[in-house]
Amino acid sequence: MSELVAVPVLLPLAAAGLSMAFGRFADVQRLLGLLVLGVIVVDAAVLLYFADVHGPLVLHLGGWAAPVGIALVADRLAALLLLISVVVMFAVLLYSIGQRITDYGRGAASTTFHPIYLVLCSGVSLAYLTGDLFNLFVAFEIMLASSYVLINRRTTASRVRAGMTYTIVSLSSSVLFLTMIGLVYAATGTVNLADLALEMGQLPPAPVRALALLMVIVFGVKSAMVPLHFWLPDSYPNAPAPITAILAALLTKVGIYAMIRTQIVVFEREPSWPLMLTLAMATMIIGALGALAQNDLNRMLSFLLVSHIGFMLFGLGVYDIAGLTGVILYIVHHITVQATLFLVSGLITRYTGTVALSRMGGLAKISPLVAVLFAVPALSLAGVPPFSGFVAKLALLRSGIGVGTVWGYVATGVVVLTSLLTLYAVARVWTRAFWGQVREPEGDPDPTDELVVGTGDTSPGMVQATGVLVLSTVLVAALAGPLAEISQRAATDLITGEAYRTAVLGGGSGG
Amino acid sequence: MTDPRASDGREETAVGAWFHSDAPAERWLLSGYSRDPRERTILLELVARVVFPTVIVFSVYLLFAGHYRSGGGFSGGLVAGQAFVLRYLAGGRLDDSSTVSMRPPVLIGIGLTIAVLTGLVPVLFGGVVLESASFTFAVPLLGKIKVVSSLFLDIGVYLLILGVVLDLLRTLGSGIEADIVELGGGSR
Amino acid sequence: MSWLDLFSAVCLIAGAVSCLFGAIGLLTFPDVAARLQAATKPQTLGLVLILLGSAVHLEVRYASGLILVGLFQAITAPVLAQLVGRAAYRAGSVRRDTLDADHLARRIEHERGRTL
Amino acid sequence: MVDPEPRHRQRRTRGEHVVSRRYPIGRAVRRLPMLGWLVLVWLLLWGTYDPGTAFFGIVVGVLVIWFFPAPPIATDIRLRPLRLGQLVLFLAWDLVVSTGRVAFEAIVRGPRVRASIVAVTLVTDSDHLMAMVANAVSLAPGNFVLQIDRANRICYVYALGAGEHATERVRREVLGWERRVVHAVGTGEQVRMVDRNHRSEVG
Amino acid sequence: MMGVVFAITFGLLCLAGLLSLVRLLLGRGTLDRIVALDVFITLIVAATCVGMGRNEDGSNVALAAAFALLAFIGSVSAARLVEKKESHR
Amino acid sequence: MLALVTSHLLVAFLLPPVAMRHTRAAYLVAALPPAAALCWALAHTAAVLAGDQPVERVTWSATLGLEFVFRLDALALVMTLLVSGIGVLVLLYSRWYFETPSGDAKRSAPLLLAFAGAMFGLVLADHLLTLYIFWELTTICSFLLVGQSGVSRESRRASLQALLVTTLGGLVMLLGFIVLGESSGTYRISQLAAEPPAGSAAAVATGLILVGAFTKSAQVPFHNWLPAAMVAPTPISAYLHAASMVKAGVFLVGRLTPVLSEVSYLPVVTAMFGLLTMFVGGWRALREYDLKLLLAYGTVSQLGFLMVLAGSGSYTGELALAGMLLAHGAFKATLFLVIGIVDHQTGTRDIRELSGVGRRLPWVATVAVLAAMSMAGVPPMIGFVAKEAAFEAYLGGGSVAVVEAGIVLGSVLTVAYTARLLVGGFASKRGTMPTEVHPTPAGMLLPPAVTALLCLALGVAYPLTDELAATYAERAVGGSGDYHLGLWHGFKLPLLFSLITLLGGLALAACNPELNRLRDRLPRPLQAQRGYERVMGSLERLAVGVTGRVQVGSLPTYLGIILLTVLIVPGSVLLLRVTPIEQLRWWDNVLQLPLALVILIAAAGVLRATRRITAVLLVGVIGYAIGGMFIVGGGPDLALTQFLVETLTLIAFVLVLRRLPARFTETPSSRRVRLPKVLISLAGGVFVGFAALIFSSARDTPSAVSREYLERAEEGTSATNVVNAIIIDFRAFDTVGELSVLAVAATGVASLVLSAGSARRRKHARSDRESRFTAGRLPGEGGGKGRT
Amino acid sequence: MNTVNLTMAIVLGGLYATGFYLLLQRSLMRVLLGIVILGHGANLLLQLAGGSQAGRPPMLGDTPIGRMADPLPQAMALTAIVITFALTTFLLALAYRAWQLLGHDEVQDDVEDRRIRRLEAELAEADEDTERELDSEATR
Ligand code: NA
Ligand code: NA
Repeated sequence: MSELVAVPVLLPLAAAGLSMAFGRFADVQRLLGLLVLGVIVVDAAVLLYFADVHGPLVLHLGGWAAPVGIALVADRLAALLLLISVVVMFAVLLYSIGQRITDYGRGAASTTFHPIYLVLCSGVSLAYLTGDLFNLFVAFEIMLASSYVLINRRTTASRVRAGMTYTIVSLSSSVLFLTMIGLVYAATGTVNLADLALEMGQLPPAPVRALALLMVIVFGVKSAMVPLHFWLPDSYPNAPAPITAILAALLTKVGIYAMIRTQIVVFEREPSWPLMLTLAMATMIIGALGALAQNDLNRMLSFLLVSHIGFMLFGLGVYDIAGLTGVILYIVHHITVQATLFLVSGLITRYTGTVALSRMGGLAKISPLVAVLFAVPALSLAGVPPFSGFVAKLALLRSGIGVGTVWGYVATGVVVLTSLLTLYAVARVWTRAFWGQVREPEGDPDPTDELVVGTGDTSPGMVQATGVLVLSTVLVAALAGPLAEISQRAATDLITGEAYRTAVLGGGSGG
Repeated sequence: MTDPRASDGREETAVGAWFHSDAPAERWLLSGYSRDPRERTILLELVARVVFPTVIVFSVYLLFAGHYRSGGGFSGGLVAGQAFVLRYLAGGRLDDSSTVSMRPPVLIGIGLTIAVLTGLVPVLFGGVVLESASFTFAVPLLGKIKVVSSLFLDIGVYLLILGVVLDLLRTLGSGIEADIVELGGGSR
Repeated sequence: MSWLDLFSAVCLIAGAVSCLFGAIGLLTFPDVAARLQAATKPQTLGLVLILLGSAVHLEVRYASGLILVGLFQAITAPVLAQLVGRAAYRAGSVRRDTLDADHLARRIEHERGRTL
Repeated sequence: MVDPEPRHRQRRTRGEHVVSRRYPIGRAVRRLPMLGWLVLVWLLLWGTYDPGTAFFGIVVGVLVIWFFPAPPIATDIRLRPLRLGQLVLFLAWDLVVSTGRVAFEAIVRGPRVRASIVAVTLVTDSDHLMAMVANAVSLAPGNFVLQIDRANRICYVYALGAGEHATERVRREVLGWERRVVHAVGTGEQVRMVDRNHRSEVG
Repeated sequence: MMGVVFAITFGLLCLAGLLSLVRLLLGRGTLDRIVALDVFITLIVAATCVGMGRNEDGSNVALAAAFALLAFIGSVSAARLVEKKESHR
Repeated sequence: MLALVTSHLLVAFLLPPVAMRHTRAAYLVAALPPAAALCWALAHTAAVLAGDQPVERVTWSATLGLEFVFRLDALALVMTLLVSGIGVLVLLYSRWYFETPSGDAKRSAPLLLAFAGAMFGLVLADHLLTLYIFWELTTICSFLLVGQSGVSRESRRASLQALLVTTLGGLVMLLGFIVLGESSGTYRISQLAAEPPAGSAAAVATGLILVGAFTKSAQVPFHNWLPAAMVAPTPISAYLHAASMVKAGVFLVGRLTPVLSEVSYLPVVTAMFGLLTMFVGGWRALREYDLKLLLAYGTVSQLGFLMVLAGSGSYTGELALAGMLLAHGAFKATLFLVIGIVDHQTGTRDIRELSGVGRRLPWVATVAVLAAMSMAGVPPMIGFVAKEAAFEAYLGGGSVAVVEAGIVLGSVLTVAYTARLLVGGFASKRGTMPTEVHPTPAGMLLPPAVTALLCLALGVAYPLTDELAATYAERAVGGSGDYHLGLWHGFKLPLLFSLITLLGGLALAACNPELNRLRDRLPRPLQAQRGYERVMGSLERLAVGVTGRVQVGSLPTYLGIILLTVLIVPGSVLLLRVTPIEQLRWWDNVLQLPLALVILIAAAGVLRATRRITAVLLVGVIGYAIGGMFIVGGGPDLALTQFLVETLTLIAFVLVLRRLPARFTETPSSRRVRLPKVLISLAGGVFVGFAALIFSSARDTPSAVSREYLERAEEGTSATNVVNAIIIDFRAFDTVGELSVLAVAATGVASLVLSAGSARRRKHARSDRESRFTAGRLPGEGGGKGRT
Repeated sequence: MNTVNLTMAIVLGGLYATGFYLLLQRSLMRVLLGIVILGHGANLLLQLAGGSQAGRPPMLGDTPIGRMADPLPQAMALTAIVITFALTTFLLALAYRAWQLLGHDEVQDDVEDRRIRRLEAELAEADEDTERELDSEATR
């Protein structure tokens, strides 16, 4: 049974190897990708079911009990986020395939895209599942390396800068991560998360606090927490839509996940964490203001992404079961919604040939379908009921008020303000791009540039994939009941930490 | 004794052609194509012809010795890669000189697949993912031979790293070179 | 201190001194070509001596490997010297004023005259 | 392996001797020295000299030669172990002397050191002999081969610490090395050639 | 007694290494630096061997062999490519 | 109830395809669900009046306390009658109002229906979160209805303003709801009413909730979105901005009156803002020339009046509120619809252009007069009945008298603008040509006629109205009073006030032109629209200013800030709480010293290097020296890999450097820039070195895990090289991961380096396809490409 | 059990300071070298984190276990070295690509961000216009 935990990591890797070897057969690559992701979706669902019913599923790799070996742990939190991530990856792959067929024809194979996409999937899965700090580093590197390749693929002169920014900042943060691991090992002599929790208790308070904060920064860079967020709006918007969608939806969330996992499993803290709440407020406000200042649709969405990372940090800052329930729900919601929005943005640029809002107009008339596909996730992002964003936001707000500290109240107020600003930002997109006079599309300025496409060609695959995602955001809202319950159980697991520790350290018998 | 290259029409001046050639009379390293004589060096080609297989043997040693001494798949693969670097430096672009002519991405893919399959195979025998086992055979004359299943992971590593190095030579090496030629960056 | 140790000590110190001389030459010689001399010959000798001096202290199964190290160095040092020297001459890094005779330059002059 | 377009293959540079690949047994025999060398390397690396190691050494050697074959060459090598040993000893001694001289130049003359580039035309016409001579010369006192004109059999030797008679001295040394090398590995024909030349020089 | 010998050997090698580093820093040409780097690596190989002798533990032999090889390949590639770059000018 | 609400939304969701083809039929279809709701409500009237309240409950997420709870009580009934009744009428009216082919027509049917559904859900809600959900739904519907196709700048601006203002309120209100719910443990309104919360939480919550109510009901200072929203087609204004949505705020206060009964400041605040709104609205209405805007300001004024009543907390006040809600809904809807007719048939709504319309459209004028009478509070209209009750409610001394005076004054204004409306819209004026008027279709007049009659009917049949209102008022204040709605209460003060209002109003209307001249000369310090523009302007400036300063776009700055954060956040903790480091020593192995020297010198050299290759070679030296460190530290495997990798890195660098210029091309940075960089990097270095010392001295035992590796390697993995055992066995997964990174990187390098050529190839292929594509087309249709 | 001595702490500090400084430069090649140096520093730190620097190689056989260096950080450093190498080559290729596309390898400022900084000035002007417009509207 526990073998299933390894599937989301190893299967895509094996498939990536094959996809590389079959680099000349486009259909094989497509089929392989979709098949593997489909299998993982099923696998993740099964994992979630088992984790929820029977407790964390732990795979001691190689039969070596942790902390000697690396343990893969599928607890409720990991399984839930894995499931939603893989669903999004599946949909985005579908979109990508559609786009590539539209632009390059059916026979266009790629030695790059398909294998790398699969490796990315493996990295994301590993980041969720691993119970080992160094292995988490490896997971991040797998994920990031894939993202470097994807974001820099077919880059053009005007945008090579963006790729550089992204790559360099990420590499720097990786160096910080590695340094942090060095310091952790120097202080504790172990890198297993559950084991670390035990070792931390025996250290003097100064190193422990410094380590906790160092981890916040390391994962803060990855998750674009203010003031470490600058790179994101300068880089993400400059990749083709599906790539941006997947990076924006997943990578920052994995950063948040890692932050939550490490902070809560390894360290102990009272509810209402002033520093984190402060950072959350800064992230929300700066991000939202940034969004309001943009004219480029993708950049605006990127700033909103930053802003909403603040929501998740807020939940972590509340640091109790309610807060974490809120974060988990929010992550689930935001993964789907953010991916959808970037995909829709891709569709929009196909009709308008530009990413500048000031040069768009009348889209609602040109394509009512695109209007609907935009409106649902946009409203959801703004937290308008009855969409998923509202449910998740409600959970956060309740936790912020419920925690009963001044910091909590202030931050909750900022959440509300940010919601309003988000609504303003998306409403501006609506009024500028979807309303107004219909404009002739600007032609495709550079056919090698996948970002700006004014051809108006959209294959059914692209629209269907976007539709699938829109439906899944609706589904997240509709299933808010069970989702909130499972999130609450996951949050309880996290806070108590007992189930995780015994599952990782107590369960396996050595060798 | 005449200089066959002195009157070669391709060169800008005969002086340049002569000046730049240390080319040996025979093809010491390359079987397939002839390269620009200006880039050949008799000493290097000759030495590479001996050193190349030696280094490959050394890399295989590292691969197998890794379990007991310094070495391992990484070092082995890297050393093998360096052997190809030498070959590339001496002979120019890597040609069809090896029996197995494989595109580097394919080699990488195979390496990755082997490594992952090594992890997955134990599951078929009811083990845990990435579990290892060791088997000992007694062979007459040769003595006891011990095979550890994790060796296959090391072999995957070896192949993948070799593929990576070859790919780097293909891209950063020949790729950039071709680019220089195509864009007219060179003087030839 | 046994004879073996004495042999080892002489080899080691002579080797190290040889290496040091090479390094000094590397620093004091005027141009690449001359420095190459310093870089290749004393280094090779020094390394071989040190290999000898160290091999005495090792088991045979390890010491034999040192032969390979020495061989590698002896085979490869001249190649490097030739490559670097050739490149240096082409790049004009060999200082002509230190040369008493330069047949290569003469030959190049000659070739140029013949083709023009 | 790498280049999809075989445009560089259209013609061979003139002057290359191409050896027929028609005689597999002959080819296999030619490769025996290489195999021997590889097995020796294998044994030296493991440091264990038993049949098992040797067996695997042969396996590995054969595989390496088979997977990465070097192109066949026409040149014949006749090994004369005694002469080879002599050569190695000579080389070692020369190395010591040359080190001393370089050290002397480095410390005493330093930046004021003088040098010459001398052209020496070799007697024999063979790639590997020329290379070996160049190699040997490069290890010898204060010299190294700067440039080889293979077609005209000329070595351009950079010699340190040269004076009035440098040109002649360097020429004699290089030809001396050629003689030793040919005696160690050359064919009978080549040995006769160098000996004839040597006699005419001396005489 | 042997300890002193090893110490002296190490000392001389270190001094030589520092001198080669000085050449690397001073230059003036790229080829000078490449030569200096080659010397530096050769010195590390020598020091590794001395270390093996001192510890009477030969498990690093492969290391020394690899280093010797690498120094060669690295220097050759640098020299080769510098030369090429010059000729492309 | 759930079924009814859902049916609204479901039909609205399915309507667009129908509306595309049969626009007019769509309105009739759309009218069905509200009609059903109306019938359902009427059918339950008796039961509700008898005290029976149907409840339905659906749980969405129990964990989050998210539920749909509906309850039909008296207030809900009143509001349902308004919302559904007027909804049906407006939809019928729209069938004639909208031009068939227009986009507005196609869009509005489903949206209006969705709005009706949301409103219906809102008034039925018995759960704070349910209420909020429908509240926001009405906001979104209103945004889309006001904006329509968003072609004109005004409509975009107005809809955005309405959206932002009301959402702001909504969100603040949500916060209030949550404070209320969290502090009292339930979100059910009926439960809260049963045990009204007290204390600071309730007080805070009330403040927050009032913000929501004020924005939605267009109270000063949030009122201006409402007149701006008049860019919407008239039926929409009639429905949203007169009859239903804007009442939501008042409704909310009324709904929560029993819940917030312990909050003492509620009546004061509502009275204050309500009266202010009443004056401001009335005052502005007297100045407008556009009939619709006049009516809109009138609505603002009336909403202020309603807000005063809603917050009163007294039995009579609540009674008046219920009456007034009905009255206002009826007469304001009528008037909007009538003005729609005038606009539709004459093409203008400007008082200065209209003349003699009353004569041309007598039935329309009659309907208007009926409604206007109700608005002005003329007997026997319901408006009069309700106003009487309101005057009664504030009889008394002290501060209550102030409110009474305020109401009277406000009502004077009401009468005045009512007169202005009637005269301006329908009278024949000297000097103005009679306006050209198209005949009105009967179907269009029918809905306003119905509502106008309702104004009359509700007044005449006051016992019925009273029963309905009393049921609500009793629940609201938790007891009954002895006042009843009625036409005649004898010669008492309220009657006098009514008389004063009427006469005063007429007088004011008569001298309005002079007043207007005076008004034009007065300075206008408080202008809500300007305030809104200023807020938005400064928001934009703030956004651009902050973003421009924070997001400077310079990579070195970003990295510098990241470093600074590292230094400040964990660095300060380390610095502030440092403990002395034990067992400090200079080295563990003497060889570390020369290697350290080499590394540091080489590092300094890299910094100074101007040639790329020099820097690369020096970095190589660092790498090799670190390899040396690894050997010294007992890591031959590590050293081997380090050496190999270093060499390969060097080769890769050299391969690329062939192509790049020999020297760094960077423009040298000024000293001002360089100094902070030096300081930050130095501090960073010190931090890491310091941290390494502190952290490594924090542990006092060798790693237990490592001990296990050393002990178990031989029997567990049959390896003697423990590092190798870890890499390919104990932690083989790291290795697999690392392999994938390598594979990915190599693939990436290939895609980067080889992409130049392939991009060129692709471009050709694409332009080929393109030319084939265009060649296959007819010559005429070359321009626009396949659009949906 | 202080596993890091002063010399090594200084080396670490020096490496990180150098790396950080190079990271803050505009030339992509310098940045890349900075990352390489930082990678060296991090790997060194990992190895140092293990145990006493007088340790012997963790090869089972003659050496007693107690005197061996800690193998786990070595294994981790090994992995880290290879990963850093992979990413370095990628960044190198990126530098090449940038040079190919732009003709230089400097990391320049983001165009869009600069546009927003300019926008601020424009906005201030526009704001004055609106104020004036509103004023004139009010006096109408
Ligand atoms: Na394009
Ligand atoms: Na060497």
